[in-house]
Amino acid sequence: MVEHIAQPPAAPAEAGAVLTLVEAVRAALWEEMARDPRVIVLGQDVGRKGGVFKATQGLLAEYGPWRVLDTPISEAAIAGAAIGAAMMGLRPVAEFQFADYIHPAYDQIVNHAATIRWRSVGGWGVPVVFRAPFGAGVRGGVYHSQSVEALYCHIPGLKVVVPATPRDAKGLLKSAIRDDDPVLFFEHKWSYRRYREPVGGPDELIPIGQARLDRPGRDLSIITYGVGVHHARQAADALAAEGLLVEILDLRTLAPLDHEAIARTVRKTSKVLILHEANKTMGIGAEIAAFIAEELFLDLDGPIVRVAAADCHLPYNAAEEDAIIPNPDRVYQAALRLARF
Amino acid sequence: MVEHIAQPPAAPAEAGAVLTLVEAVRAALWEEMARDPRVIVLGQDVGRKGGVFKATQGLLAEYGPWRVLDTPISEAAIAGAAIGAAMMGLRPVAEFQFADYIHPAYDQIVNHAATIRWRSVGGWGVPVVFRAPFGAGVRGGVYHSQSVEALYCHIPGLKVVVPATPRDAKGLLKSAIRDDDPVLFFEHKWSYRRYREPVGGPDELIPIGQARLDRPGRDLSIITYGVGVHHARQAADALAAEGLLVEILDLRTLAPLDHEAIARTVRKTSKVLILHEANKTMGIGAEIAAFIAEELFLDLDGPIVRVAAADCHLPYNAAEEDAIIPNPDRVYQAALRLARF
Amino acid sequence: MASEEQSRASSPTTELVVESASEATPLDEGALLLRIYRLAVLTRAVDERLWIFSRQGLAGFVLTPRGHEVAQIASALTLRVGHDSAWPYYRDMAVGLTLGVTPYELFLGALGRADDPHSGGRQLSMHLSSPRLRIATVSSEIAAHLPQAVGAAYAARVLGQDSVAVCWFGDGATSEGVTHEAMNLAGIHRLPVVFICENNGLAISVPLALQMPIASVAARAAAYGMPGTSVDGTDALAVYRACQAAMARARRGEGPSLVELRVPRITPHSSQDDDSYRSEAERAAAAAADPLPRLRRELLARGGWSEEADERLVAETRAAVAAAADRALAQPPPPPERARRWLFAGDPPHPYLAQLERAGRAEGDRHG
Amino acid sequence: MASEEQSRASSPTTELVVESASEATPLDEGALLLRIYRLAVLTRAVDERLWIFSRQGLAGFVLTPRGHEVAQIASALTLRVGHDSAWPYYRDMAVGLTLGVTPYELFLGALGRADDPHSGGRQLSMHLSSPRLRIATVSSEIAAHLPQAVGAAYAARVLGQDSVAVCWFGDGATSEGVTHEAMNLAGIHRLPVVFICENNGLAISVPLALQMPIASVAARAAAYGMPGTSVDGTDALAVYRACQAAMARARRGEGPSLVELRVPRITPHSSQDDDSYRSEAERAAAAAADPLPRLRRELLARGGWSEEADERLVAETRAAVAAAADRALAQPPPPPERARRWLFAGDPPHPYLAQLERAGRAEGDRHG
Ligand SMILES: Cc1ncc(C[n+]2csc(CCOP(=O)(O)OP(=O)(O)O)c2C)c(N)n1
Ligand SMILES: Cc1ncc(C[n+]2csc(CCOP(=O)(O)OP(=O)(O)O)c2C)c(N)n1
Ligand SMILES: [Mg+2]
Ligand SMILES: [Mg+2]
Repeated sequence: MVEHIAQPPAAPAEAGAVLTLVEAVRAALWEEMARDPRVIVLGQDVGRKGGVFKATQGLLAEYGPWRVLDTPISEAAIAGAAIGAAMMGLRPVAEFQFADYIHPAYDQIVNHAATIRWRSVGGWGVPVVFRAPFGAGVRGGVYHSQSVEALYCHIPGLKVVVPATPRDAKGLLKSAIRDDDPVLFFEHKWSYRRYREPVGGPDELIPIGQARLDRPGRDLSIITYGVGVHHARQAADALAAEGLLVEILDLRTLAPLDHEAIARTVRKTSKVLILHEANKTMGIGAEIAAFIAEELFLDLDGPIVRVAAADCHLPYNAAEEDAIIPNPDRVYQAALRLARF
Repeated sequence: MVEHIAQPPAAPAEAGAVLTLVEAVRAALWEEMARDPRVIVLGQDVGRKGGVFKATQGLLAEYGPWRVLDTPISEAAIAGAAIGAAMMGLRPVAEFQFADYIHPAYDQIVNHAATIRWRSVGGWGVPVVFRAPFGAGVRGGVYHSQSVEALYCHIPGLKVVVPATPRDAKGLLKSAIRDDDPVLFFEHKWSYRRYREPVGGPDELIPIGQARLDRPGRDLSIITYGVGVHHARQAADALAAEGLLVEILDLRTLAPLDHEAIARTVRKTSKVLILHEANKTMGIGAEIAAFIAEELFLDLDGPIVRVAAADCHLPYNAAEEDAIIPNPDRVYQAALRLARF
Repeated sequence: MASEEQSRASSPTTELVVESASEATPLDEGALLLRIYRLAVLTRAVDERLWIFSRQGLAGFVLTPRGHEVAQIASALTLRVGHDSAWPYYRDMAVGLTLGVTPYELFLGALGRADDPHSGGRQLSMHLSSPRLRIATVSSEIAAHLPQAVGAAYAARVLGQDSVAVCWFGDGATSEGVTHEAMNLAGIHRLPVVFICENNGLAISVPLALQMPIASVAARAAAYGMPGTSVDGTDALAVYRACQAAMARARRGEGPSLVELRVPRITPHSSQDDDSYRSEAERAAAAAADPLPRLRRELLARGGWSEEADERLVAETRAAVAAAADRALAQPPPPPERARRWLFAGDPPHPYLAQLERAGRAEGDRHG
Repeated sequence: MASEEQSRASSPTTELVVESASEATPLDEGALLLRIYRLAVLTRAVDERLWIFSRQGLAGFVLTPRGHEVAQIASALTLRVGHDSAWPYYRDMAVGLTLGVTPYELFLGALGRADDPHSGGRQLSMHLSSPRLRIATVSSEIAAHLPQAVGAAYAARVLGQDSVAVCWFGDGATSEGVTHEAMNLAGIHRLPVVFICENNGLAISVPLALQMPIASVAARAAAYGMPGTSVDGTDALAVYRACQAAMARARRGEGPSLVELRVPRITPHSSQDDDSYRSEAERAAAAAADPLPRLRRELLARGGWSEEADERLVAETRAAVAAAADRALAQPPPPPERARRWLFAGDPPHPYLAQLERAGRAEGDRHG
């Protein structure tokens, strides 16, 4: 069996290496597994195949089949076994092949990972990372396109992280693995190989719960995360040509939200556009807008605008998909209207 | 076996009968099963026991074991079988014994019931009602207290209904059963036997998607649903003593939201308090506030206040539970502050 | 239990009566094999064309039945089309073709065209759906359709319809919790379900030994009080007989069955997969187990089929498939403003689907 | 596979060596039976008190082990406390008492008191949890702990610990999808898990015939490549032997087992249930199968136990339990401002739990 494993690529590079997002994920896994023998990886096709997006490539050859486990198609057991193993001292990283297939494990995550520490008054902890590629734009149809992050933000006891850039992906995943509590870690698959940047070294941890000021501005704030950051950058470039200075806040963590960073940018620009690829209704944009409307009402100079998917499932055909999901132009148009409010 | 079935109670009463919420649910089931042989009921203990809250009492004796099915503890199969049966022409009403145990069926509901019509361009439909008792205040602990309604409002293709009163429960459940699409129907268990009122007759349908003006007012709107309506009434009575006229809007349906009714009350009072027993973060209050902050910004005269659970799991002990969930006094205090803003 | 009243004996069936796919007359084995072979040749031709579309960037994601064809066709031939309900999975192109889906319709789907009657171009290729043929809408999700098929069988019992629910799935699906729940529920109520596992020994890269601790899927049937059979899925008659027996049992009201069809997976998992996790020898063994050459040899050996007839069949099939592909290519994608249509009941019907349904009903009227 | 390196032969065990619950010396059958009996009497006394609390409105929801006691105790005695991990369900009061949970601690939980070391009064009665005793936190949810127990066994393998995960559940749990997934995963990797099904023939009101199409839970073990045994759960020695054999197998690295213990459910499902769905005869048959009188008769017949000793034991136990109940009653409920504590790591420890853990560790130091 071992001979058929895809050639193990070289171990991940040092600080400053220029990586894509998926390479950054792999580097984080590799380094954390090297650093801590309690870290294991489990999921469908994570071993012999190295993951359908190659995020776990080479790990099986390096760390062996007990630490890199090719599981059956049993999402609930993947999550459940990760929880039990974490209670007994491991630090499992469970991969769901697509976020669209995390739903069979919903019960294990929301009824157990989320509750175990609280219901045992701190007696037991669940240091698990639940990873999944998510997001649209790859013409994957209903079951390879979903944005599910909002479905976990209503549940106390869970952290939800969505990196937008390779550097953040690496540093945040390392923090997630070292976190003593369950973290859902969603990686936008359309962004997996589209952008490269220098990443941090083995010791760079990016803290969970802190937003990142992606671009300072003056006239209007775009609050976003994941692929939205890239759309926002493009829109902001175009708006700059209109003389508008757009501030971009990359949330990075959706639960817990960085309320202070949100408040800072709202107070600064007084105009807020929230952008996400998830469906508009009950996306995390709803919570952000509600927070602002409750706590920062007097700081607002205009309506809180949300640009998001049009409350629809996502199709395989490009025509309909493009009609549903946000793109830089839609962000540009909405921002322009808001700036002129 | 038949001899041990609990005595079948008399068939439900006519229009004007004074019923509790759980009796109204049972009456709706009874009538719809009598009216339409395609209606079946399935779930754990719905037959011989008549449901742990007696919502299905007497149905087995009346309609027989093929139409009233005691299932194994297999939530995913309960939902999945209901979906498949609905595709083939039945109108199943699937009961989850507690909303806390609906999570194992999350995949069937969000990935299938919600998508089947859309993904088959209308070829197949899923007329299923997923019923579950939900809500806190009964000292039921982590697994008999949850409010899960918000977890379905992000998903296109689903309707989410939460009746507050017996009359609405009856009329809305009948509409849900006759609806051609999947409806999640959540019944607040603390309210099951606390209030009685005259209910409508066999032909009174209360339309899904329409809020109900529970009490007209002037100074401030409380937008709420479920047990929140009863808390709001108490708070409003107390506020009347302060000279404040509070308007209460009972949403009744959370998906789709009745945006027009929300807009009407906001335009009328300009001050909004949203109340729900579900956790504050990412409860449906977030979406309502975001909608108002986006579409009715200029109509607002104060921050949008949310009174909701304190983002926590719910304990068995009363001291901690009461600290977490809203009550009439907390609504009163928050409303008073808002009115004076 | 009142259930007893509702159970009815089904019409008697003899083993090689094909009560399906538009004919209900007895067939001899030779005719059956030829029928299976024609459909297999058709399937292969469509499949070849799909891979070309994939390489051309015209079809985004191709899931191929190669190696499974005979298993799919011979099992699907045991259904009464439009009467029994069919619950295939994403690899079941040949189930579709056998039940009456046309290559043109498949191409419309793979190319994401507006007229695709399965999903209007919303789902990946081979995600069948046809109310008229009683083919349930396929999802990409493993095993999720099993409890739904059981629900369909339950509905048939409640409605007093003599309809069987037939459900196809891969070995990978046996690890899902819903599979257990579905088989259990079917067993408890002796529902008319036939569970057909196309066991190719792989769930993408995960070999059977990492999927289950026992060697045979069929052995699990015992846990659900139903018979399980494991047959060589490249042996057309064996497949047909096993499925026919399971169908007959279901129609007699005796309950569900599990039929395991052992098949090779000749290609990578999909057009996105590189198969790098299999050795050269493993891939060669799969290719060597191709059911098509075997069936062809068998037909030639039996007589009544010739090299010339075979060449003609292949050529004619290829030409017909190419024409269907060209027709589909000429069709437009969906209009973007249609994206949210059919989220709920009440929208106007999908035009091409409605046309097919009307035609199907008319045909049904004629036959009925 | 590298896994082979990590598998190790476990220490040899003979059938009636109790390597558990604080002793590791050979016991004769009589001593073992007496030990089980003492724990059963204790369990019954605690249970009786809980029903009183329930009737007084002091305990909201009582889940009772009545009928299951001997099955729970004899199985729990085969664990090495604090070493093997225990994954009980809500009915397993006697598992807790056997492993070292005290009546006082149970009452703290049932009464929702701040000091409850299991959950600080956050969960219903009998929802055990003890890191020190390696008892996982019980949830009210059926079957959800099975994959978690399998994960614990997996962790033991990865960490090179000779620890078995023992998992208790009812017949109702066998219908859940996760049960299938968990047993399958345990079977594939031959993990050290013992699955113990306390089969009382009812999931609340739903009888076994509506839960599964076969008569025996143990028969399902074959689907997962593991041995399955079904034993009379009121026969203390039979239970002990079956579980001991399963533990020994797990420790030898040979993989999981499924042990079915057939028990009566003597009471309604819970204090909220009226049992109206059972006939008088069914309830009487359950009561007649009470394991306590049987065990008592057995002890008296063997000699070495007398009516007087028995009366003394019952009286002393009741007095001790009453004292524990009174102590627990005197404790305060949790301070409301504590409600959100322990949602995440980093909060100060629960005071009484921390105290127990410290004492447990100190004791461990002495013994180790
Ligand atoms: C619930 C779920 N989890 C994961 C996947 C991703 N996935 C797609 S195909 C596949 C393997 C399926 O194997 P099998 O059932 O044997 O069918 P085969 O492709 O071999 O015919 C997986 C894991 C999925 N589609 N659904
Ligand atoms: C997932 C889930 N569904 C439903 C319930 C409600 N419920 C509580 S106990 C019970 C019956 C359990 O029966 P069994 O497993 O046989 O255990 P027993 O109570 O008979 O010991 C049910 C259905 C639950 N707790 N969890
Ligand atoms: Mg396969
Ligand atoms: Mg039971």
